[in-house]
Amino acid sequence: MTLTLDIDKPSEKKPAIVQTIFLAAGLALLVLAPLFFYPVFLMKLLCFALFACAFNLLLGYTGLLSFGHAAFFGGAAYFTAHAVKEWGLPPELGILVGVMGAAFLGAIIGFLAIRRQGIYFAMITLALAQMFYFFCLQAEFTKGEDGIQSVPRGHLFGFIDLSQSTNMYYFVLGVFIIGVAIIWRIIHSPFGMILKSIRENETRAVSLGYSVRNYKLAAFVMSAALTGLAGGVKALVFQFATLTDVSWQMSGEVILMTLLGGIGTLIGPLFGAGLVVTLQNYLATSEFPVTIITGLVFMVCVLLFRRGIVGEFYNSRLGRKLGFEHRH
Amino acid sequence: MTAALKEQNGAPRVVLSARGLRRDFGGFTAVNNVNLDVHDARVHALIGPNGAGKTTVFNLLTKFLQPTGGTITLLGEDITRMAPDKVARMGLVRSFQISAVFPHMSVLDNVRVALQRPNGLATQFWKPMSALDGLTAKADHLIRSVGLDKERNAVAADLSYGRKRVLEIATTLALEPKVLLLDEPMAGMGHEDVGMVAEIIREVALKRAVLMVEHNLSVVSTLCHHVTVLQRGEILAEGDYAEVSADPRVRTAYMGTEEV
Amino acid sequence: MTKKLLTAFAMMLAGSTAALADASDGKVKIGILNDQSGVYADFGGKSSYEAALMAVEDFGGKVLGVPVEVITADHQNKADIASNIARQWYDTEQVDSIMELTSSSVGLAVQALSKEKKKITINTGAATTELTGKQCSPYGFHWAYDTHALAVGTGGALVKQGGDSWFFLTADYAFGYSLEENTGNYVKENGGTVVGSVRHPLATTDFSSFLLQAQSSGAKVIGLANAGLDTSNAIKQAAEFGIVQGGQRLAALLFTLAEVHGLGLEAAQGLTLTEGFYWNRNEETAKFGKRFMERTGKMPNMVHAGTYSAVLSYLKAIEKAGSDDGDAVAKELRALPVNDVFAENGKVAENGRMIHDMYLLEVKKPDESKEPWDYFKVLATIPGSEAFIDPAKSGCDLVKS
Amino acid sequence: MIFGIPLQAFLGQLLIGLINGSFYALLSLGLAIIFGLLRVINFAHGAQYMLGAFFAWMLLSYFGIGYWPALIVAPLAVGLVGAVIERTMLRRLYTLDPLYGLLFTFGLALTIEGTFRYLYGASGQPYATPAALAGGTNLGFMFLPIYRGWVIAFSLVVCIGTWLVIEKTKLGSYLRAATENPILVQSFGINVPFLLTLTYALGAALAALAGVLAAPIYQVSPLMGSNIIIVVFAVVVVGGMGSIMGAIVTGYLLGVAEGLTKVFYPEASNIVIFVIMAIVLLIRPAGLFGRDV
Repeated sequence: MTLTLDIDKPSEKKPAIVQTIFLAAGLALLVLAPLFFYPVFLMKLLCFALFACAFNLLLGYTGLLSFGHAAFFGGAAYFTAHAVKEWGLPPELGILVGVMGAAFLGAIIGFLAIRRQGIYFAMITLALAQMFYFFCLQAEFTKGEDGIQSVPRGHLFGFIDLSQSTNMYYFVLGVFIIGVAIIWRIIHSPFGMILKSIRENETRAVSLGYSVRNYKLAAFVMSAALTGLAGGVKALVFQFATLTDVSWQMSGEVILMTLLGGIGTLIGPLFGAGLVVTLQNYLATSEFPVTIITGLVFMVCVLLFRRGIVGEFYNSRLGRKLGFEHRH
Repeated sequence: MTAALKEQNGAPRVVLSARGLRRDFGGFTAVNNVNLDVHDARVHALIGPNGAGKTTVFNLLTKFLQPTGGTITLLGEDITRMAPDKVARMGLVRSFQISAVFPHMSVLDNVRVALQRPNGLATQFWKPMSALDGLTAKADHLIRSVGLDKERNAVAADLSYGRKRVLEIATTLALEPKVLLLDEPMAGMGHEDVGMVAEIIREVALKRAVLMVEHNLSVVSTLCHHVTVLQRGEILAEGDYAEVSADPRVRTAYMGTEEV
Repeated sequence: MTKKLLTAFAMMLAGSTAALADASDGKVKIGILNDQSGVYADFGGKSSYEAALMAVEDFGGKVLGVPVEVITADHQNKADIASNIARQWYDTEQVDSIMELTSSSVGLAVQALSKEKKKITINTGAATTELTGKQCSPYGFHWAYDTHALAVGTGGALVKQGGDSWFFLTADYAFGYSLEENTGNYVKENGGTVVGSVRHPLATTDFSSFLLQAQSSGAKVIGLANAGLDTSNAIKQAAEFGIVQGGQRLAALLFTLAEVHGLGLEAAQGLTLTEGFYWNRNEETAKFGKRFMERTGKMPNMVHAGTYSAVLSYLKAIEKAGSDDGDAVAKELRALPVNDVFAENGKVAENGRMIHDMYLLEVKKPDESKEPWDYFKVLATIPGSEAFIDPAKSGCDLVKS
Repeated sequence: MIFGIPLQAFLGQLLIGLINGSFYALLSLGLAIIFGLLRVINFAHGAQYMLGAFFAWMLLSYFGIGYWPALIVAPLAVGLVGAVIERTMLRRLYTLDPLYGLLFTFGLALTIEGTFRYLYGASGQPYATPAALAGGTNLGFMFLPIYRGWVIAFSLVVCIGTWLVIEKTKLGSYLRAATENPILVQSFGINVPFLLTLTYALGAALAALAGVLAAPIYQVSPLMGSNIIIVVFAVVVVGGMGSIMGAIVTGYLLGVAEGLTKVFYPEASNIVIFVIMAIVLLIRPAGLFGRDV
């Protein structure tokens, strides 16, 4: 699979200080952001950023293009919303339900989809996710077109009131950081190394005795579970779960975020998500329909800068100087 | 058959065998009725003109392709319907005609990918990369034994073609296979590499079976105990190098292409 | 807070009592939030914003001496976008009330949010009776129509005209079920029967198989318990299969002038439907329709006229209350009668439901239509008290029984 | 009676399934041709189908050009648009992973649909059945609108015609050869880049033809393409990309399967094709007509 553009984590021997500074500055920015920006907007951004990062675990680091990730995102939103609203679970357990549900869904869809490769894989995930969409449309617990509404945010660990938007923001930020840390750990683990080897040369990995299917399925389920984390949190932020989050347009959106930010870069999807979410927010109050812009950005990205924003930066002169140069 | 039985009682036993192997692509039969016995501690060469079906036979034996007919036995077990990765785990490991390395990984990591498989590290997604440190010594040993120590930290894609082939052999050996299938291991190599790789293969074959496709007939003549000649998907001749090269049909098949 | 107090103090000194009453931020801001690019874009769409502007102009552009501002946004028929915009409007744009809110999921989501924020919503675009039922809000109002009114209008009236056996084509989700159930009950109450129903998935393009079942059921009326594109497609294909010529009658349970225009009279003729407004009903409505037409290029349906009425009533309530505070305005909205181009003697019930007359309409044949947009014959007027659920039985806990 | 359904209703539903199958067949045929040669999954196929219908509508309402000329002009116009897109943009992606083609055409589909939605709204435009095909005929078991009968007949002719062109003519043999081995064909002196453009244009034109056929049946709406494309993807997965004939046959078969589901269990009619896809994947991952690669 050559979809990933050989962009990788910044090389390890180059100045780690620069990266530490960047990381610290980024964290500080996120901690202070609610002072300058509208918290709900920031929370939405973080949810989508985590979604895109989880998606990128599959596309960027395993080389699998899933066109059905909305099923996990929206599915988890439904599961969490239902668990919190109908069963009265506290938020942390509600999110856990969402994550487990998404992982389970990922296991089923993944099991079927990994039987084919490349384009077929993409089409099958798309079709299966669409099937899940129709399921959600008709299932009782999703409340059809209305969605599950007025989901209480509840109290985290029983005492932190999440209806306060500041509390909620730092909770979302915490989940985001944990999620990204998990992804980072997976990528930089012995398992991650095998994923990478599958991406680089699947046949060789098979000939070395790796049951490539199982690895792909494992990566698929992990990506689905982390996507579920993002979806579950989103349901609490907006206090509802709707069909929007399981529609195929949502699957397209997360691909766009990842592509725009930089496939196979850890923080690229964060930038991609930021841009897309901002764009949507801005265009919602303008005359121009958002789909045209989305479509055009897609085309331009694919034709002109497949590395994405962060990938292009890593590859630029400044990026190289700072030690972010990609390997080949 | 009797010969094979006798050998099984004596020193070199048959570890990999194919009976009546056949593969069709649409209406075209690429491999037809191939019987093959690969012996332990022997180097077995598979030669033949281009398009004779050598690589197809390799793909069939390693299960990357499903045979249309026939059976394959590995270490006494029928593997005709087995998945390729399972076959590899049983100890049948192959290299590829076009060098198969993980291009954006370092030489060290290429070898470590192979080394982690038998000890279960590969599934540990929660451990840091330093969990692999225990494998480094063994990896370095392998790298040194194939003469890649200078390139240890280089990225595989940066290696010359010949060096990539060497690296591929190193990763293959890292799995300590029982049967080694090498698809043109010497193709595109410089002279000194050819000598070194031949030496590695000779040493490796002391303890395991090697089946190789090779065009370099001088290598075949010095290295291989047994030669099978393939033409248009069928076996043309079999025997040791002297017998085979004396066969007039083989001479005809090779005439104009290579000096026998 | 201190700043607000200081401003209030300064204004008090200036002796401007009106301004004092509306001290919040020096203007009244109304948000028109609806679907301008999704499947309901033609239902209300951008024209609803235009209707709101007309109301503000007719009111004089100012209330309590401060300017009235109208802003609008497209929620693309997605409840999450709608909710996000609404939050942002309240939190950062000092919006005082949000109106239109097409589609039930959007309506419920924004009404729930507004309840939390103590802000007024007046819904003219969504159908669900939940808005003034179990999920009612002291700050939420439902203005133009609802599923019950549609059911009573189309269902009840048709039975009286002899359409006493029904077969339903129902969109397979909550909105469709509630339309089917409401209408079915009403048909039975009036002595009719429901011979069968078939549920079709949302956004079905091909209705032929369902229509075939409806055709062979022999029912006199085929009720279309769906909306938007689904209804248009079903009607179009019914014409193809000769259903109306075969003597069966089509009843679209949620269909408006805008969609009849999209479908064309050829396909839509003979269709029965219910709306809360028809521009060619009397002189006043025709005048309003033509003004609207000049600004938007199309005639208003009940959503547009309803939005006009809602904005007007909202401003009147502010004036009466002397403040734009949510509680005060909600109280006045419930107290004031509604008399304008949309509603005659309309009245807002305790549960937030604006009760007014509805009209049973039939789509004209192409040769009966005398001018562009002359599409309907008014078959009957349904009194508000019949059209809408008795507030005491609505399930809304705001109603003291 | 069959499974508790009167025979007449059963036959009627079978016929209706065949009509839907006609659209699936035409669309998956175009998709298969484009994929065969370009290795691109044309996500914009639904948008091109919609364009066909819209062009027919525009021809009628702006120029007064009716159905019959539109049946030729609209596919030609969409084919031309396709050719331009292939020449200027899609071409740059051939050397890359096929997934980029999918992503590019996905963006293209969004752009085209967004534009038409912006210009014409989402609710759809009416397009009358051509006078010559108006009305219907009573077949005894059902009232068959003549136009629907025409759709079945015409699409069958187009499908078989396309299949014949590809299997039996010289152009078709180049096409098949180029699919197998582009370099070989180039060395024979055939202009492969031109062949690629032609193929994409042909695929797009087939989609547009389906669109024109659909215009009198469904509302001409910017959303009509995105609704059908995912189902067609599933059809293609079920059929496998191996053969042109496979695409056609699977299209009709699944149309009928969907039609029958609408009788027995209408709630599942949206899902049935996906369920069939999942089952086929379990039993025959390469698809019903696909080659085991």
